Amino acid sequence: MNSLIPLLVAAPLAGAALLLLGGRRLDRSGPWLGTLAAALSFAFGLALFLDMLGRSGEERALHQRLFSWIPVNGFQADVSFQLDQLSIVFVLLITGVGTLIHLYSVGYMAHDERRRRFFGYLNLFLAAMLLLVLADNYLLLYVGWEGVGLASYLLIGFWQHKPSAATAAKKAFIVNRVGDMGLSIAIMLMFTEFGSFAFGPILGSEGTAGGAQQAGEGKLTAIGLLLLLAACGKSAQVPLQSWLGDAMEGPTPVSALIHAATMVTAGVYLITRSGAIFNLAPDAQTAVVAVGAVTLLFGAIVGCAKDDIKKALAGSTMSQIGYMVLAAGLGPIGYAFAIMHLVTHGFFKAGLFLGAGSVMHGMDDEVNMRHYGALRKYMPVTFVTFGLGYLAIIGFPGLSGFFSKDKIIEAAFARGGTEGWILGLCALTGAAVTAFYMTRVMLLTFFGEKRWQPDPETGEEPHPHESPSTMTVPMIVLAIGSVFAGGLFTLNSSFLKWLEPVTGHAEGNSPLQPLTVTLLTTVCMLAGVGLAYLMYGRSPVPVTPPVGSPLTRAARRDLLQDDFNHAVLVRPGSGLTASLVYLDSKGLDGFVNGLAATIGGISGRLRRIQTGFARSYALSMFGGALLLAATTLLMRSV
Amino acid sequence: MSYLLTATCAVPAAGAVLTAALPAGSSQGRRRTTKGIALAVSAATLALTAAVAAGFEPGGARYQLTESHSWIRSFGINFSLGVDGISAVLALLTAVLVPIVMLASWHDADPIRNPDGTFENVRRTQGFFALVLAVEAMVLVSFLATDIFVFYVFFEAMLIPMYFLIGGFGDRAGGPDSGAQRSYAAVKFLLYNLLGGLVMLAAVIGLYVIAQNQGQATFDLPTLTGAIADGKLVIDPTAEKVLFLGFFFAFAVKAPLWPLHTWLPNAMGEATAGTAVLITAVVDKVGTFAMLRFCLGLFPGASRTFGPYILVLSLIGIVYGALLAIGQKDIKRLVAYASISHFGFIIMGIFAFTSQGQTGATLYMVNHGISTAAWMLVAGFLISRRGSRLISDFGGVQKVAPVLAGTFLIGGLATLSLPGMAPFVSEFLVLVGTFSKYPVIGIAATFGIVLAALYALLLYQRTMTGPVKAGIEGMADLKVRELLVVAPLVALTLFLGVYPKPLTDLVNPAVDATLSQVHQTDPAPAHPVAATTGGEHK
Amino acid sequence: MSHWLAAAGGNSPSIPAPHIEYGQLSPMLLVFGAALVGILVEAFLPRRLRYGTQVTISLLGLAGSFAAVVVLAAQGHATTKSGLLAMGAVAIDGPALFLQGVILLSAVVAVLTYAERRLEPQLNGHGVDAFAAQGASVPGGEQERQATKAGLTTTEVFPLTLFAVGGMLLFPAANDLLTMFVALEVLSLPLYLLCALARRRRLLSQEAAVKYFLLGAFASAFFLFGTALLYGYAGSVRLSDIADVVSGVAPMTPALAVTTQNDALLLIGLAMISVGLLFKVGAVPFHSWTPDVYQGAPTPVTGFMAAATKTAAFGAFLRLFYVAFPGLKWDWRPVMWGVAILTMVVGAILAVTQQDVKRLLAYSSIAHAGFILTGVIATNRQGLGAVLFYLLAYSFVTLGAFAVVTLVRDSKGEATHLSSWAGLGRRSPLVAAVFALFLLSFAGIPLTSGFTGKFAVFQAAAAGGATPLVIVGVLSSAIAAFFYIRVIVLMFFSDPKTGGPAVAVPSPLTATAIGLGVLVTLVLGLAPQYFLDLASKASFFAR
Amino acid sequence: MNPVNYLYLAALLFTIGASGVLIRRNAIVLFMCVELMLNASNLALVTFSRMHGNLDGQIIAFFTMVVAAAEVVVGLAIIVSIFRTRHSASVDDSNLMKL
Repeated sequence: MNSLIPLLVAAPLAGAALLLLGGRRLDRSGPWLGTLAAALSFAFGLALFLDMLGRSGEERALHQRLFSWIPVNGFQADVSFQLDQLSIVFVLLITGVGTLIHLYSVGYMAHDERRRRFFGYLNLFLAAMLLLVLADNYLLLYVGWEGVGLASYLLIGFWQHKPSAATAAKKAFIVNRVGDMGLSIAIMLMFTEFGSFAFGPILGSEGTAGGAQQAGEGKLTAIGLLLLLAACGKSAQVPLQSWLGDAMEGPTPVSALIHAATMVTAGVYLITRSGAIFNLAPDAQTAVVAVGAVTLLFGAIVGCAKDDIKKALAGSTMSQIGYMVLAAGLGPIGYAFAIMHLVTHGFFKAGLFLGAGSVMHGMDDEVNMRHYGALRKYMPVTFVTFGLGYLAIIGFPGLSGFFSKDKIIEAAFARGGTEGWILGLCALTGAAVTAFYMTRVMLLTFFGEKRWQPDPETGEEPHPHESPSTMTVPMIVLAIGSVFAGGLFTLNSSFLKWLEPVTGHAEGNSPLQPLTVTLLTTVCMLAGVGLAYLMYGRSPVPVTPPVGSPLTRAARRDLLQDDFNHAVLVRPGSGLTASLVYLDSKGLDGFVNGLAATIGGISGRLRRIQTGFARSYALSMFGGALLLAATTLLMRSV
Repeated sequence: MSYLLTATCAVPAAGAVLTAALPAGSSQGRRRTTKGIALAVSAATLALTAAVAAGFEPGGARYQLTESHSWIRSFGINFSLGVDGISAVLALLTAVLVPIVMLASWHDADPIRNPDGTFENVRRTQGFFALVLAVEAMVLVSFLATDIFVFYVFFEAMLIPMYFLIGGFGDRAGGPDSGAQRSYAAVKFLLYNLLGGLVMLAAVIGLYVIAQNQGQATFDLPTLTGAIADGKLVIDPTAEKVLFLGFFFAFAVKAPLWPLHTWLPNAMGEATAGTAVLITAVVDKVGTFAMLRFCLGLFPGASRTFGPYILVLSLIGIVYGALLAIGQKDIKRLVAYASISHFGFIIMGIFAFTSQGQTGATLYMVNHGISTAAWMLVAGFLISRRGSRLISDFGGVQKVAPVLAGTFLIGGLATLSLPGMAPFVSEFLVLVGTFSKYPVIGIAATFGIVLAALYALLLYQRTMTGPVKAGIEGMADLKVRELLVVAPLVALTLFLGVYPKPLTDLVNPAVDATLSQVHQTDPAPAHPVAATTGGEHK
Repeated sequence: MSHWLAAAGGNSPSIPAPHIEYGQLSPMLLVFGAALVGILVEAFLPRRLRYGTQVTISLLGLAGSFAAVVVLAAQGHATTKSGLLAMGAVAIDGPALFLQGVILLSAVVAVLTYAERRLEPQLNGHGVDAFAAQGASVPGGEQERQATKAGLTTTEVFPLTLFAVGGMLLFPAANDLLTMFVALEVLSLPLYLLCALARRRRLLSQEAAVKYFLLGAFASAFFLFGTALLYGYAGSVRLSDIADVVSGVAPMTPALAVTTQNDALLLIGLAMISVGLLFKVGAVPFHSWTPDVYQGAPTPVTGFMAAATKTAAFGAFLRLFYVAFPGLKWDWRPVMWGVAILTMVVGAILAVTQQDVKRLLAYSSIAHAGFILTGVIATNRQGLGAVLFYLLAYSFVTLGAFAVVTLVRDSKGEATHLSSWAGLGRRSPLVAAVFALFLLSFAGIPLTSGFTGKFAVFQAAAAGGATPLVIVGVLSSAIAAFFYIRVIVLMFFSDPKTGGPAVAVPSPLTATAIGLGVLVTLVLGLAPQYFLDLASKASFFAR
Repeated sequence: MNPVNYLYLAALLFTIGASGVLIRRNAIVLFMCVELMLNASNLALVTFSRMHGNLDGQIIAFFTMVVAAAEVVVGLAIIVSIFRTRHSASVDDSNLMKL
C-alpha cells in the first residue's frame, strides 16, 4: 500500500500540470478532469484508510521514502512520506471536501472563461495540502506549507482584473510569509539542535523517545513559539490574522475549501503534529492557548459586525480555528478535540461557504447581507443545507459542532487554576457570540423582508433561484456530514482512540462536571441566538447599516487590524524604502559620482598650471630641480 | 592531457572571432546566418560543457581534466585549466544561459532602420553576438582556470566585451537621454570593476612576490593552496589580511556586495534584457565563485578573520537590496536590486563556513542565474512590447497576454524562493548553514524572504493585474521563440527545485575541500538524532 | 700647462690612436651614414626624385641598422660578449641592443607615417605629406602660397629623423656622461626642427618647436652642469668610474680625497643630471613641455617622438642609475619615488579633463612615464627587464595611436578635438576599434601589451620593495582608465556630429604602421613569452 | 688661487643664466641665458679638470662649445622663423597651446 501514498499527491499534481499546460484544448473538459483528479486522490485515500483500519494500532503508520532531496554533508532532506492516523484524517478531509468543492465549482465557475486554470489551481492546492500533511519531515512540510500559500495566492487573486483581489492575494501571501519565517527558523533551530528535521527522530514515535526529550526546555520553547508563529500566519490567528477577511475576494469555492475547511487549519495540524515538542515546552503551550483564546473572541467579534456574508463567515472561521488552536495548546488532552473540531468544522464551514456561494450565485454576486432577506422561499435546498450547517456551528445539541466544541470548552476548564477558568470562560463567551453572529447571518439572509437592490449599472433586480445540482449535491453531502460527523466521532470515543497513538492521551481534571459544561454551553448558545433574534429577527433590517457603537465600527474595520498594520508596518516601511532609495542614489552613488567629480575638479584646477608660457614651464622645471637637489641632500642628512 | 577544457573555452572564442568577421549587411538573410552561427557555436559549447560535467567524477581528485600549457614562463604562468564540482556547475550554467540569452536577444541587435529606409550601423548584429560569445569564452576560462594569473586576466578582460554590450546595445525603452544614461551605465560598470580588478592586481602581484621570496614562484592555485596548507608557504598575517582584502574587493565589486553595488542597477537597467542576464546571472557569478575558490583557499586565516564582517555586509545587502527593490519604479532596476539581495545570500553562504552554507551558495549561484534569467527575460519581452520600463506604464497584462504574465509570475515566485523551485533549496541551505554558526545573522537574513515576497509580488500586482491600462491593449502574448527561451528556464527551475541531487553530488566534495582549506567544520548538533526516518514500511 | 704635461706622462708625447670597433658600432654608423647620404640627396638630387630616394634611403638605413643590431645580438654581444666600445665611451650590452632595436623599429614605423601622402588633399596632382611645403616660409604668407602651389615638400625631414635616430641609438648606449650629453643633443636638435614643420596649423607647430627648444636647451644645461659636478666629484665622466668612486673602490688620489669629501657635489650633480633625463622622459614636474609639443608637432613626428625619445631617454636613465649610481640607491630612490608618484598621479588626473586627442595622449605618456619609473625604482634585474619590455610595448601602441590620429580629418586637417571624434565607431568601426584597442592597451587591460608591461613593472617594483608605489600605480591606472574609456564612449556610444570629420583612407604605408601597432599590441598581450625572455636576457649592463 | 672660487663663480653664472631664462621674455636673450648656463658648466668643468689633474674636463668643454654652436644654429632658425611669423621675439606671445 505504501506506493499509493505518493499517488495521493501525484494525482492532483498531474491534474494541475495537465490543466495549466494543456492549453485551450482542455477548456471544456478541464473542470471535469480536475474533479476527476481530486476524486482519484480521494479514492486512494479511502483505500489507504480501509487498509489502515485493517491493521492494529501500532502498525498503522506507513512510511514511504521516495528519493533523497537535498543531500548535503550533515544535512539530509528527503522526499519521504508518512501516513499515520493523523495524516489520514486530513487526507480524507482534504480529498473528500476537496472533491465535493471541485464538483461544486463545476457549476459555480461554469461561465468563467478561465475556469480551466481555476481547476488547475485547485488541483495544485490539493497536491500541496496533501504534501503538507503527508510529509515526514518539517522541510517537506514546509514545501507543502508554502505550496498551499501559493495556491491560496493564485486563487484569491483569481479574478486578477479586480485590483482588490490582486491586493488581497498579495497580502495573504506576504502575511503568510511572516509566519513562514517562523517555520523556517524553527527548522533551522531543529537542525542545529538535532541535526535533523524529520518527525520520527525528533518527535519520537509510538513509545520511542525522540530527540525532543533530550533537548533543553529553552530550545524547545523557542521552536514551539516559532511554530506557533507559522501556525498564526497560516491559520489566521492574532496577530497575523489580517489577511483572511480580504481573502474572501477569491471565488467562493476557494473560500470554502482553502479558507475554511483545509488550508487554514494547517496551523492546527502543525501544532498537533509537533505535540511532542509542545508537551515539553509549557511556556510555548501557554502562548498557544493565549493566541487561540484571543483569536476566538477576535474572530467572533469581527463576525458580528460584518455585512458581507463571506466576511462574516471568515470571522467565524478565524474564531473556530481559535478554538482548535486553544485545544491544541492544551496538550494531549486537547489534540484530539482540536482535530475533531477541525474535521467537523471542515464539514459545516465548507457547507456554509458553499451555501453562501449558492446565495451569491442566485443574487448576481451580491455579498451584502443587508441586500438579502427572505431567500428561504427562493432557495430551499440552500436554505436547508445552510441551516443545518448553522445549527452545527452554533453547537445545537446533537449536531457535529455540539460535540466537538463542547469537548474543547471542557478541556479548557480542565487546564485548571485561574488559567483554566479564564480559558473556559473565553470559550464559553465565544460560543455565545458564535451563536449570535451566525443567527444574524441566518436571519439577514433567509428570513425577513426581501431587500434586493437593483444592479447599479443595468438596473435589473436579481432573480434568486436555486443552484444547479452540481452545486447542491456537494452542499447536501456536507450538510449530512455537519449533522452526523460529531456524533459518529464521539460514539465510543472512536476518534479519540484512533488518534491516540499519535497525540497521546491525558485525562483532565476539570473543576466542572462534563454535564455542567454542556449545559452552560447550551445556555450560552441559546442566549446568543436569542439576542440575535431580538436585534435582527423582530424588526425589519435597515438596508444601510446604522452607525453603531464604537466597538461595532471597530469590528467592521476588523478591529482596526489593518489600521494598526498600516501605521506600524506599512507606513514606516514605505518611508524607509523611500529614504533608502534616496540614500542609494544620493548617498552611496553620490559618493561614487562625487569621487569622479572631485577628480575632475582637481584636474580642472591642476590644468591651469599649464599656462602655455614657456617661462612658467621653465620655472616649474627650475623649482623641480631645486626640489630634487634639496631632497637628495636632505635624504643624505637624515 | 586532455584538451577538453581548452576546447570548451576555445570554441566560443573562435566563434566570437568568426561571428565578428561575418559579412555585414542589412538583409535579413545575412543577419539570420550570423545569429544561426552564433547560436550553433553556443550550442556546441553547451555540448562540450555537458561533456565536461559528465566526465567529472565526484569522488575523484579535486581538480579533474586538468591541463596546463606554458604561457608566460618568466612569471611562472601556465594556461592551466581544471574543473572541480563548483566550476563544473557554474560552467554548465554559463553554457546553458548563453544560447538562451541569444535566443531572447534575437532582434535586439538588428540594425536600426532610419526613417528614410536605410540602415544604420549594419554591423550591430555581428557585434552583439560576437561580444556575447566573447563573454562566454572569458567567463568559462575564469571558471576553469587553476592559475591565478590566468583567472585574473580573463576576469578583467571580460569587462571589455561586457562594456560594449552594455553601452552599445540598449533596450530602446529609455527616455530621450537613454544614450547618455547608457554610456554612463557602461562607464560606471567598467570603472567600478576595473578599479576592483586593479586593486586585485596589486594583491596578485603581492602574493606572487611573497611566494617568490619563499621559492614558490608560481601562480598555480593548487600548488599555492597546497603550500599554504602544508606550511611551506607562510604569509605574514598582516600581509595575508591585506592580500585577502585586495582579492575580496575585486570580487565584492563584481558580485556585487553592499555597498559596492551601485553600478549594477544602472548597468542592468540600461542594457538589453539579455545583457542584463549575462551580467547578473553569469558574469557576476565569477565574483562569488572567486571568493569561494581564491579567497578561502589562499587566505584561510584572513577569511576567518573577516568572515563575520563580510556576513554583516551581506546581511545588509540582503535587506537593503530587497528594500530598494520594493522602492523601484523601473522594472529592470527592480530586478537588479533583487539580485543584489540575492548576492547577499550567496556571499553569506560562502562566509558562514559550513557545508550547508557553501553548497547552498554554489547552488544559489546556479539557481539565481536560472530564475533571474527567466524573470528578467520575460520582463524584457514585456518591456520591448510596451517600449517602457516604468512599472506605472503597465497594468492588467494578464488579461491580454496570460502566458507572458504566467511566466513572469513563475519567474517572480522563483525569485522569492518558493519551495518546490530551485532557489528555495539553495536559499534554505544558506540560511540553515548560516544559522548553525551565526544564529542572529541567520534569523535576520530570514527577513529577506518576506521582503522578497513583497517586491516580487508587488511587481506582479502592479504590472500584470488590475484593469488593462492604456498602451497594454492588444499586447501580443509570447511568441514561439520567446516560449523556447522561457520553457527551459522554467523547466530547470522546477526540476532543480525537486531534484537538485545531480548538482549537490558535484558540489559537495568541492565544498568539503574548500572548508578543510579554511580549517572549518560544521558545528555538531546539540542532541544529534538519526537524520532521517528513512524507513520503508516495517 | 704643467698639468697637461703631467697628464701626458713622460717626455715622449705620443697620442695613441683610439681603437674603434666599427663592426659593433655599425648600427649607429649605418644610421648616421644614411643621414649623411640623405643630406647629399637634398643637395644634389632634383626635387621630384628626392621623396622616393629619401624614403628608400631611410628605410634601408634603418633596416640595415636593425639587421646589424640583430646580428650583434645573435653574436652574443647582448649577453656574454657585452662590453665597452670606443675606448669605453659606448657600451654594447643587452639593454643597449634591445633598446636600439626598439628605437629602430619605431623609427621604421615612424618613417612609414612620415611618407604618407594620401591623407592630405592633392596639390597639382601630387600627394603631399604632413610637413610644411617650405619650413622657412612665413605661415599664410606669399612665399608659402607659392611653395604650396609649386608642390614643394620638406624631404629634409627624413635625414633629420635619421640624425635623431642616430642620437637615440647612442643615448642608451652611452657609457660616459659626455657621450650621453652629445647623444642627447644629437637626438634633440633634429627633433626641435621637426616639431616646427607641420603643414597645417603652422603657428602651433612653431610654437611647439620654440617651447621644446628653449626648455630642452634649459634642461640640457642642467644636464651639463650636473655632468660638471659629477666630474668634479669623481674626476671622470665614465659611468663605471663614477660608480667606483662612489663605492670607494677607486684608487684614492689627492684630488679625489678633496672632492669626495663633499657629497653635495655628488648629490647635486646627480639631481641635475636627473633633471635633464626626467625632462626627456616627461616626468613631473619636468613634463610641462609634453602636451604643448605633442599637440603642436606634426602628428607623425609626435608619434616618433613619443615612442622613440621615451625609449632612448629611459635607456640612458637606466644606465645612469644602474651603472653609475647603484651605490647611491638609498639617496636617489626616495626622490624618484616622489617623482614617480607625482608623475603617475598628475599625469592621470590632468588627462581627465583634456579635450584634444593629442594632448590627451601626451598626458597619458606622462602617466606612463610614471609607471615605467616604478620599474626603474625596483633596481633589480626583473625591474630592468620589465622596463625594457614596457618600452617595447608602449612604443608600438603609441605609434599606432598617433597614426590613427592622422586618419581622422576634416577640412582643416586632422580633427584632434575630442568632440569631433563622437560617433566615430558608427562611421568607421574598424578605425575606431583599432584606436579602442590602443586605448585599452594604454589602460592596461589584460590580453593587451599594456597589461603585460604594467604587470611586469609592478611585479618588479613589488619584488623590489616598492609596494606603495604599486598601490599608487594601480590607483592612478584606475583614474587613467577613466579618460581612455571616455574616448571609447565618445567613439562608440555618442551620436556622430553632422559635418564631423571623416576617416581618410590611408596608403599602405600608414596602414602598415597601424597594422604593426595592432600586431605588436596583441602579440605582446597574448603571447609575450618570447619578448619577455628577450628583455630578461637583455637585462644586464656592461660596465 | 683656490680653484673652489672658480666653482663659486660657475655656480653664480649658472644661477644668473637660469634666472635669466625665468625672467627674460625675448627669446634671443633667453637663449643667451641658456648659453650662459652652458658656459658656467664649462667653467666648472675646466676648474675640475685642473683640480683632478686630468684633461677630461677641458675636452668636454670643447665638446660643449661645439654642441652649443649647433644649438645656436637650430635655435636661431626656429626663433627667426617664429619672429618672421609673429614679428615678435617674445616667448610670452607663443601661448596658443595651454591647459
